[in-house]
Amino acid sequence: MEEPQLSFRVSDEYEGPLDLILALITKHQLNIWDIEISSLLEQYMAYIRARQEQDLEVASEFLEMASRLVYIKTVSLLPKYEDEKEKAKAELVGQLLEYQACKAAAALLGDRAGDGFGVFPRPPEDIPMDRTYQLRHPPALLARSYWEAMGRGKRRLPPQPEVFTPLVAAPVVSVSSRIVHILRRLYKKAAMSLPGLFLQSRSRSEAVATFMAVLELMKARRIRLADGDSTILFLGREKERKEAAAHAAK
Amino acid sequence: MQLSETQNKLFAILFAAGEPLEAARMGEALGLGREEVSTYAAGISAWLREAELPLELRRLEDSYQLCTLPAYAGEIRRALELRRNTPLTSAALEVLAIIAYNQPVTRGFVEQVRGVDSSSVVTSLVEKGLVEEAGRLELPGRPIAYRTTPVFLRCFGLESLEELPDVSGEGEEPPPEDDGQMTLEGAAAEPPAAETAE
Amino acid sequence: MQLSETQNKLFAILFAAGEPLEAARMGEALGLGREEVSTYAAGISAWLREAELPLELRRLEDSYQLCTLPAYAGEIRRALELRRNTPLTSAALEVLAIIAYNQPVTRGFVEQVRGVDSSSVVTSLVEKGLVEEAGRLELPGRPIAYRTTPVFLRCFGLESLEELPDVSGEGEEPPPEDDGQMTLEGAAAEPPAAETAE
Repeated sequence: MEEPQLSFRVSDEYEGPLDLILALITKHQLNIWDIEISSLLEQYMAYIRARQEQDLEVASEFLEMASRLVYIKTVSLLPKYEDEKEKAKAELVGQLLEYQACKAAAALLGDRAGDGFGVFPRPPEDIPMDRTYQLRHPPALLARSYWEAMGRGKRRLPPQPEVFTPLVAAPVVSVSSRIVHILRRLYKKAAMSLPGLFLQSRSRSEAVATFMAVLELMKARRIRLADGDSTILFLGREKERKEAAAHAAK
Repeated sequence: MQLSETQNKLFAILFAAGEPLEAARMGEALGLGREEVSTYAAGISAWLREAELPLELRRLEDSYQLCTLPAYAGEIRRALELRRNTPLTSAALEVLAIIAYNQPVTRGFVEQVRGVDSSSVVTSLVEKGLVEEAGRLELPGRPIAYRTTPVFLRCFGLESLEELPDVSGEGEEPPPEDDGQMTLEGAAAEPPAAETAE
Repeated sequence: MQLSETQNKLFAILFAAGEPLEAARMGEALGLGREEVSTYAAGISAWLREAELPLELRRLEDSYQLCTLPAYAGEIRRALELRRNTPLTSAALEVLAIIAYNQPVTRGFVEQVRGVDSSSVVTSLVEKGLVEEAGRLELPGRPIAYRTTPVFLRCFGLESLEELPDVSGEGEEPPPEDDGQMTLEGAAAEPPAAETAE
């Protein structure tokens, strides 16, 4: 692997609309937990207009966010839509907090980057050797990989798009991180309590992601539910399962 | 003090490989168990320090790699005419942070968190070898997931993902009744994905 | 006996370079004359012999290169050739399948189908002997085309490309009998190591 060649990009002022909003919140000392939408919208639009006046390009993401802010402001003017307004605002706050955490993590990583980039490995020695691939695979694997590549791999249950909306709307905890979390615990102990999983959830989005993760694992036949759906049973690691099947066949 | 014959063999293999090499693979080649490899590796590390060679043996998850000491970066860059150590852009650091703390993770997830298209940043991180593909996820469209690489660990001075800096204390205090939780907190509290791999 | 600081700098530069490096270039980086470089190099050579490290400093005309001693070639080859026994990653399988079903095909085509940069994967398939160059296409830029090899046929137990499993059923469900290898496990639970970029 080559040593990363790092290049410097003259970046725009802000990484994106979320970055801009965070900057406005800091600058005008707004409360991130209870954003005053009309004041934020005003500041936001002032920035966009200033850029347009300077004939600078305004990326579509910024305009999309502008329309979102306008929407939140509109529903907040209509008393009938109180729920709608709270939901839209909570979504925005969630996203802002998450992006803030992302920036904090990026800064921590950036602090660590100093020394590591001055460490040099050695390029591999040029030794003549046989790298020919030696393993054998069934031809069906090729067909399956072809479908995978086309992004049309098999799924056993077609997912309902609605199922994903909570995640798309407020992405906070990734489903895959919950899958890994559950699998890790099951590697240690082959059974666990389903309600117990949710008791530990620290937020609604984590609970949603955990639920999705359980569904995904059931779909993949890695786990099943027992005891009136209250216990998760581990069906074994993929490798072990295959080996057991091969053994049974003999 | 000199290296034993087995340590010399290990050293020669690591030197020739250049890239991170899994302990298991070296053990297999030399007829050693995993424990033995790690004992010999520790011996090589200690010896390098004592002999004051400009090298160190780095552990990167289950692999080892010989690298120069950071103190020699200047001379090496000058002699090999490498470009000055330019920092990663803030966009690149953000994307790396999201991938590192949540892996395996799709480009879509990265873009949701950042609120902007991030495909070119992801591509350039892949080109730099800091990030790599990690299969596809069972989500609509079967998107490709990404994870960090041993190069990432080396560049950020980490031995494993468990050493990622803790970000749970960052950010503002939530009000008591709030249920808003940040992803990165959740992910940092529990060690992230890659080592499920065994 | 230990190396002097200047010798350590030379050693670090030679280590990071890998390939033979001209004495003049090292001298320039360290502010040394040619004679001095050769004296320091001789010192490093003597030290390596005395310390009984598995390395030697070779001189090739006006250049120097750090290399492993020939006596260790056997162990090194054994350890590095073990990589052949690492299963293909899901990314490698996808690229291989795209090439197999569409050959001769350019890297650009593969990337268009997958939507991600796949150059390192193609390179590693060529290294493993599963795929080879098949001339250049009469297209703008005259891109290199790739095709599968006899090693590929042997690997998948095929007598000829005509025996490739049928994938023509557009819009239909992909082949049945899924052992789950490419699903969740492929992504999260058992990523087959960091080999993609070899």
